[in-house]
Amino acid sequence: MTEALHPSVSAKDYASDQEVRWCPGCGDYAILKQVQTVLAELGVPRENVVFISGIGCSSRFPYYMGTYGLHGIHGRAPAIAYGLKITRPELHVWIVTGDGDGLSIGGNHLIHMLRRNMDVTILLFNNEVYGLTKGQISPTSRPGQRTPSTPWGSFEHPFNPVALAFGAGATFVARTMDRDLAHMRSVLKRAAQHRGAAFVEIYQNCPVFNDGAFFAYTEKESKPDNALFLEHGQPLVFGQNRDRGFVLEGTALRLASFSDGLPANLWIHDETDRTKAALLVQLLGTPDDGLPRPFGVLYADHTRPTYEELLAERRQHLVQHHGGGDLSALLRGKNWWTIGS
Amino acid sequence: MTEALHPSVSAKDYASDQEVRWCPGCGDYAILKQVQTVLAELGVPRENVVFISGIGCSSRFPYYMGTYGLHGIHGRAPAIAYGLKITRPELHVWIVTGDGDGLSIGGNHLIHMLRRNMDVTILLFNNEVYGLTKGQISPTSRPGQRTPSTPWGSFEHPFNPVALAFGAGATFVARTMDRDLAHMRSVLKRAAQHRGAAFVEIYQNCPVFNDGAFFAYTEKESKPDNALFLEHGQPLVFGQNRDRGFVLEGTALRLASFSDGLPANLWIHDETDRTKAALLVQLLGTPDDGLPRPFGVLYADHTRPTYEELLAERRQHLVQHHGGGDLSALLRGKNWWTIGS
Amino acid sequence: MERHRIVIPDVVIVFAGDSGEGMQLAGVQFAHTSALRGNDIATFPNYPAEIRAPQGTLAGVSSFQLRFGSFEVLTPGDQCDVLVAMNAAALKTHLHLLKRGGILIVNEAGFDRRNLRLAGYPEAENPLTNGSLSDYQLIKLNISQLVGAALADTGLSVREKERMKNMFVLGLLAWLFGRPLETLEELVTAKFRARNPEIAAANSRLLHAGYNFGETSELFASRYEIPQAELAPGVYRSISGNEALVLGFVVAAHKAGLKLFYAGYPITPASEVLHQMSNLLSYDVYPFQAEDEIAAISAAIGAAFGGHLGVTATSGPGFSLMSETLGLAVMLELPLVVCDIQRAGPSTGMPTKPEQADLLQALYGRHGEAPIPVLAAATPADCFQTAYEATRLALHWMTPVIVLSDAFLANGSDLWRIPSVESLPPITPPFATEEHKSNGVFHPYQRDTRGVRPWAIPGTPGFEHRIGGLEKEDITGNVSYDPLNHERMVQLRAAKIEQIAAELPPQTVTLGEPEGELAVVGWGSTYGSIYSAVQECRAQGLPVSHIHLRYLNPLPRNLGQLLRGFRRILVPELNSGHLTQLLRARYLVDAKAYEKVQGIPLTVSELVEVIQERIHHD
Amino acid sequence: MERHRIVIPDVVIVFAGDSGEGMQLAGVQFAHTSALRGNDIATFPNYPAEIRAPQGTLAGVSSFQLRFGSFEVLTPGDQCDVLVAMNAAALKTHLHLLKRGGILIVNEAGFDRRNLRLAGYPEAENPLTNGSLSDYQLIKLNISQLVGAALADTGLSVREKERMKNMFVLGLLAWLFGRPLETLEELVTAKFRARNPEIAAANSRLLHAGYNFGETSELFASRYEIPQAELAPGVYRSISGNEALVLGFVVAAHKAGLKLFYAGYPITPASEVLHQMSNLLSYDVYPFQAEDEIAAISAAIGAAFGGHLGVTATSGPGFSLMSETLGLAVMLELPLVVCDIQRAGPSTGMPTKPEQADLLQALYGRHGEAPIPVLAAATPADCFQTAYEATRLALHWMTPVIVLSDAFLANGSDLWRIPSVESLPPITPPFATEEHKSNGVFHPYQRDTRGVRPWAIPGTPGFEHRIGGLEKEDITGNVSYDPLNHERMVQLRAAKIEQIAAELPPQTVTLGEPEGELAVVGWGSTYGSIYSAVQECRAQGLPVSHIHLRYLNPLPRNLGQLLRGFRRILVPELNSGHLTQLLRARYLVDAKAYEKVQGIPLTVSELVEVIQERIHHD
Repeated sequence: MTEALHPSVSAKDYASDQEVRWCPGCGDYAILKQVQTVLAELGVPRENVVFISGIGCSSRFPYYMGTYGLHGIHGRAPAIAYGLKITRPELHVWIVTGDGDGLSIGGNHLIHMLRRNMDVTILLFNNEVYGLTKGQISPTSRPGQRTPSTPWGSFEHPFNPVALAFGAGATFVARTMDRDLAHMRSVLKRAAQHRGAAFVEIYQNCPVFNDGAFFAYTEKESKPDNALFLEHGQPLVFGQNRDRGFVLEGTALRLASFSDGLPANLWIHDETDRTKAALLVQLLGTPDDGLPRPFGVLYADHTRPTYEELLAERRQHLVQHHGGGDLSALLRGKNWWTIGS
Repeated sequence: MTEALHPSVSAKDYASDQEVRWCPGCGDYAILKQVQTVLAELGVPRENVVFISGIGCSSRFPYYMGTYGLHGIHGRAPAIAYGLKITRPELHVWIVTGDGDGLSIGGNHLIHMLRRNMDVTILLFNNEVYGLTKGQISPTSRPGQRTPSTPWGSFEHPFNPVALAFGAGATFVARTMDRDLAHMRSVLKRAAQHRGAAFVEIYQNCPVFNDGAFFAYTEKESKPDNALFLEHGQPLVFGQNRDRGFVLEGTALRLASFSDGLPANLWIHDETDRTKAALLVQLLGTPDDGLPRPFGVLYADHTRPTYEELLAERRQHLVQHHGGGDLSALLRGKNWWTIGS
Repeated sequence: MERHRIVIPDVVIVFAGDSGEGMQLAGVQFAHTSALRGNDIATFPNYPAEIRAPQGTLAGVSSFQLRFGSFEVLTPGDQCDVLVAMNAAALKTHLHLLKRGGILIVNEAGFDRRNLRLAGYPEAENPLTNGSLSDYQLIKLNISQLVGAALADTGLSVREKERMKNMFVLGLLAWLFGRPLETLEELVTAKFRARNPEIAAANSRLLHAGYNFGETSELFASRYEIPQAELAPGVYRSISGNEALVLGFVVAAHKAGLKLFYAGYPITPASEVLHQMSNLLSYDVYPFQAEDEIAAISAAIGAAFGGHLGVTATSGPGFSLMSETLGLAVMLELPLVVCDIQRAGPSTGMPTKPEQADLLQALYGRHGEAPIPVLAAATPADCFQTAYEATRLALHWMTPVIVLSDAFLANGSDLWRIPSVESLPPITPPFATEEHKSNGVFHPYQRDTRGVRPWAIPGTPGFEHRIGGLEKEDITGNVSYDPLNHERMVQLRAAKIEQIAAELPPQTVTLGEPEGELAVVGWGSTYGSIYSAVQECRAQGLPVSHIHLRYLNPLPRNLGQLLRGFRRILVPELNSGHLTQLLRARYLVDAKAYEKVQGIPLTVSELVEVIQERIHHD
Repeated sequence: MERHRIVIPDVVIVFAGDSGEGMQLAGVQFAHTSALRGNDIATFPNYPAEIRAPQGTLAGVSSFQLRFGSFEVLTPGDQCDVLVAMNAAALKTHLHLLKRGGILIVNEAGFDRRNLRLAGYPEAENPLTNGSLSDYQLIKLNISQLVGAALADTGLSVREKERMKNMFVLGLLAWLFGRPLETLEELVTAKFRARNPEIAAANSRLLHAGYNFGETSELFASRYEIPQAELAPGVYRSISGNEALVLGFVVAAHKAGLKLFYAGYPITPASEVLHQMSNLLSYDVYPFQAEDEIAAISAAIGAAFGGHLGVTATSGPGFSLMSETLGLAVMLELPLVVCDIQRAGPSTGMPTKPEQADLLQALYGRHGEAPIPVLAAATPADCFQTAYEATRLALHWMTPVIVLSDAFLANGSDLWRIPSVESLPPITPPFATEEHKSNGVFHPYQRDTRGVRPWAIPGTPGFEHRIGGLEKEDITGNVSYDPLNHERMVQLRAAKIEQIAAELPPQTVTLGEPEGELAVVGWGSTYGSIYSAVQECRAQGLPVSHIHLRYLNPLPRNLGQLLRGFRRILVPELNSGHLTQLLRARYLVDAKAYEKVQGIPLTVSELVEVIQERIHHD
């Protein structure tokens, strides 16, 4: 996903002429802006970009992009992307989905897309609630959440989207948030550049039905103690004074505080380390348990080829060894004969 | 899932009168026998047992059980189980599925069932191929596998079913094989006794379309070097001479050989340890890479309540605080009035 | 000042404003008050698909249409007598509904330059001042200002006050139409009293302010009175279609002695059914929010296999997803009810708008021969009866049943005379007993004389059996590929559904003579419009009758005969002629459709015109 | 010994044996040989749903029916002249197919006590010895023994030899019907030569052994000769319906200059289409095995959005799953083709058996008004033409198209005169050009005079646009909830599909006069049976014509007029009267169905009887 830079393009060049119709204060606005910015930074010609979505608030995204776009049906965005990406591997395909669209009705296509590793960028706007249908629980809603479908407080165990993606065999797993524009931009850019299916969970505030769900991680006061920002090659340190981090004792992942200098066995983030990633995706700290929640690129496998590459390889091999398609021979098959004149 | 023992029952009491119609040599026969044996050992009255399946060779399973059974449609067995289990929590519900039924078309219901943790036992017969439709690849087929739908050799990256289940938030994750009857029996029994959704991947040989797919793990000569049998509280040791095992160095999982005695930092299996499980489910050794593949109970969370328990709790709480349902009051609602006589 | 009081039989009011301005709340409370006052009512809410469309835009307008009267009110009305327009966009989108000479109450504050621009009025053009509204009784109020003044001494923020404008309007209308302010006050404050007494008090104060404003200002020359309707004695409430569906299922399950398992997936306009069900845990309701509609109907089948009542409700897209699983239910012959709250399609279409274009899908939208009974509700309150009857058929005949409703019924409401639970017909599922065994063996497909198979429930010793989607041998239920057995099973399944008609009452004429010149045949939510139009035409002396169908499959056994008694048959439908096609195919009668596919209901006046035309232009 | 040679016009042979005994292979090779010999052919394979049903059981029998003749062979035959029964179960399940006086070749080794018990014959009862087969020319051979003897000096195992019994039978039949042994030998050995020369040699030896056995034994009094059929000059092959579908799509994509994207999910009897497509990587085919049918059709839409041809094929259950996504395709107005290879339903039904009970679903199985063209193939070879025409319509009209085939066409095969690619009609998709812009702006729903919208492809600068499942504004394609716009769009979509009929040739009478006493109207795979039956009845002097429909939607523009020219209309269908209902509703003609829902094809003789009855019993 690299392309010659168009020096003159700006974020605005990626906007459509349609009025944006999310609720005032919706986190989606910030994401829209950062996606447009990233595209401009990468300089991808807008005619080569396609946004595909399902149904839900986030899935209105394509209408606001001045690129090609397909607002599909509920849960099927990755499935639509299959056919587009296989026949048009040169296009930049983005899939925009939410926790309902992508993890409830569309969970299966999502995990299969990740397994197959087509070269697409998947943005999962997670607001832990159904917005468009007015506030029911989603597969990421928290126990106790009161909604019209759970007036007594939900008791369903939620998915951890990054753990699910990793378990499905994703080659790129990241988490970011609507309220940290710089972080979001950098993660989105990494995702767009990843060769393969890049999965990005974006914490997105729904001011109408689930306001403040992520404030522990996004607001100035609480963010430093609850959000652990990962950087490749850097130690896993967080806290107001950056004085807490993780050390490993055997497989026991232990939280350590330190006042003078970093301990030697401190965990250094290596986004390509599958074993570390297996633990990181499971780390889902909350203000209650005193553990932080990781943000950034949790895992990136730069080695696995994409579906399209492998298909092209097979095709090339076959053409080389058996020749291109002779249509007449194909129609005749193995046993044919001629009658008359 | 415990029940008074019926001293007189035997495996045969759980068989139906229908002729079993799998191919000669199919691994399904062994699984059928062990399931019947486990039910007899547990002494569950057969009228309280329900087998639900989807479509595929394995999904014929219910017909051969003398219990209640529902042979559903493709991929939907867990979804059918939802309604049965919620309204009849006292029943013993088993879901029988395959790698096509359970991971391809039915992947979404499977992960949601695991997330919700209803008290069901899920048997996923994995033969890494579609049987009933004559041999196409499945989501667990290996790269290079030649089938009618991949005559040039598959290039799809397969799911690792236990990793997917763990990533989805399963409370019980296990793997066993059709050719080790004692192991299979013990794992099935543990699964049946688990309070919550128990996921068991069973390696099952398809003699017609994928013969020998698992022989490295199941046959006498190769099994000791390739299969790592897990036992709670026991070290992770394998090999013909039981002289290989895993040690941990930081997060680096290192394979170690040892001639005299077990090293101190040897990994001791603790099926309740989430961190260890996160690594174990990812361990998918092959004869090629020299790493073993784990069998047995990889993970068991005995603490998370089931969906049914939590629902019952909510219901009880509501009835206690607001009284049982007064139908007339419900019909009248908040604003009603009387006209006339 | 005592104003002149004019007695009128009914009135139609439309509240229109921005999504955040409480138009739905105002409408609902005014409707309630009117019903409690003894009028019959009908309502029609209309809101955007977006949760919060941008303020002031055409897309952001939310409206509520209310009609109340001193006779049986069957529709919310074609046009309105009073239009409340809180901003320019509301005026622009709803002015066409206001009758010539009708009362137009506008909030001047909603017509500033920004609002006018967002509503798409030309620059420097203000409808309030350019004379374009001279056909109406224009009442211009700066409601924002009036509200601000009334609440000047409270600590409420401007934003909070802005959101209460609706209360001032309600008070004003209560004065205008002689509604008891106490009732309104009680209803409104009950909503807020516990949570926020300050807001409750402010609301109350604004109601009075509005009322007093009507009393003291000289904006209106007269007040109006709508006498009480003559209603049969009984206990009444107002109810929406979705609420009525839920109650129908709850009562039916209770009468059958079963748990009610409800599985749903959020979809407009069916979500409310899930919400209502979720509130009824203590009524032996087992609600379940599934991961998709396929899981929802599958779960309902699972509950049915377990011996309980399985119900699901959805709308078009979800109904399409259920196609395969409905076929399984046909094969299993298990009881369940699937509600399709139709909306405008195809595909995602217009999610909040009503349409009747799923009928042929309900009848034929499955592979193979898979007949399923189909019932349609006629009014919001009738959804209760339809749900109850659908459940009764499902349990009595061991079959899935489809209930068709639509967005108009689902969100609209009317008056409901609450039946006593005892008066409803009994429901007795055909549970398997020892008598169903032959030589000690239970056969799940051993049918009774009606063709119904017994329901054997897991947990019952001696009745263990397996069923599935493969064709099954007659009687034993074992898998069978025998050609003649297959044909026999296809026929048995079809005959069972056809047989239902034999036990149902014959079709009657809803209004008018049982034979003659023109029959107007309808189904579903068009009931009120068609009935009213036929009534009007008959009053004009036109030879026309109304036949309304509840049962779309099987069709009533005497329907063909009945239709052949009319020279012409007109079938108004909110689709491209689904029922028309069915009647033509079945009875070879030259039924002609009147098709309207606009995502809005039929109006009485357009129907009257069509009827006149069909009768006169022969 | 030179035997008497009898010349006959055609012969029907059924090979029946256990699933593992190579009956399909034997049948296919014999059919090939006969076709190469200059006969017309038709075949009908019939096998169990289980992969390897238990040996010797009734459920495990696999059979292959082959007919070849010196005239145009339209069906595989109602009954057979020769039945080869390799074991007792094969005899029991297929004896009803054998004509009285027909040749019955049995393998005595397959009638031992175990085989008889498994086939369900009463204890100590052997049909070969109890005289029950006296109506037939019974040829008892211990084929196992004969094969063992012929291969005595090879190193092959008993099991290997057992699996080659079919070759001995083939050799024997080659002698009996004068088939060239060399051709057969060439075909058979080509299959094994490379992989296993030893097996190839043994096969070859058994062919000769069987042939010589016929020559030297005195089992048969005569040999038979079936003269060559008079076939139009051209290049021929035999082809199955699924193979022909694949070739049709490949050629159509080639003619349109597009990649062919094929997405499929394994399902009987459509899987073969996925297999065939997967073999064509080097023909610009992009095969994709999706995780389910919803993903398959969605992926096809994705490919269509990308500017290529999207195709998927499935059967009933998968087709039901596609309902919602088909509606999206209607809304998007993108070209794709969906094939439903119908099988016996409902639900899982009988997966390997043919039926025509998905027609109404194809027409109406979507929520909302979502019209889609529907075409049906008449014969295996005709699947090529149907696939090509469906693709042409999809690309020409920017619409999804449904192709109906069934298990009978999919697995059966007949002779195909291979068309030259050049002779096929051109396919020119309406790609967007600068001319489609208004004032420099591209509008995706700006239709041409036919009502077709332009196809703008990602990657094209200046044509960026967004489309989706919400109702869209006419011309711009922007989201719109406007009532009249919605109605207009519903009408535009419907009119476009109806318009197709105007460009298609009018419906002709397939056989017989264009008006008269009785029209037999059919569609799909019943073509051969109906044609043959009408032919036979006409030979008897009965006033009957045959009308066969390829286009089910839109119906041919002159069809109503054509049908009204007949006094009676008979519609034989493998369902409960789908087309019948359609014709009645559309044209108000009293079409009567002949329904057969047994999972097996229509026979010519039953149709002849029905036609006679309809004409005589008035």
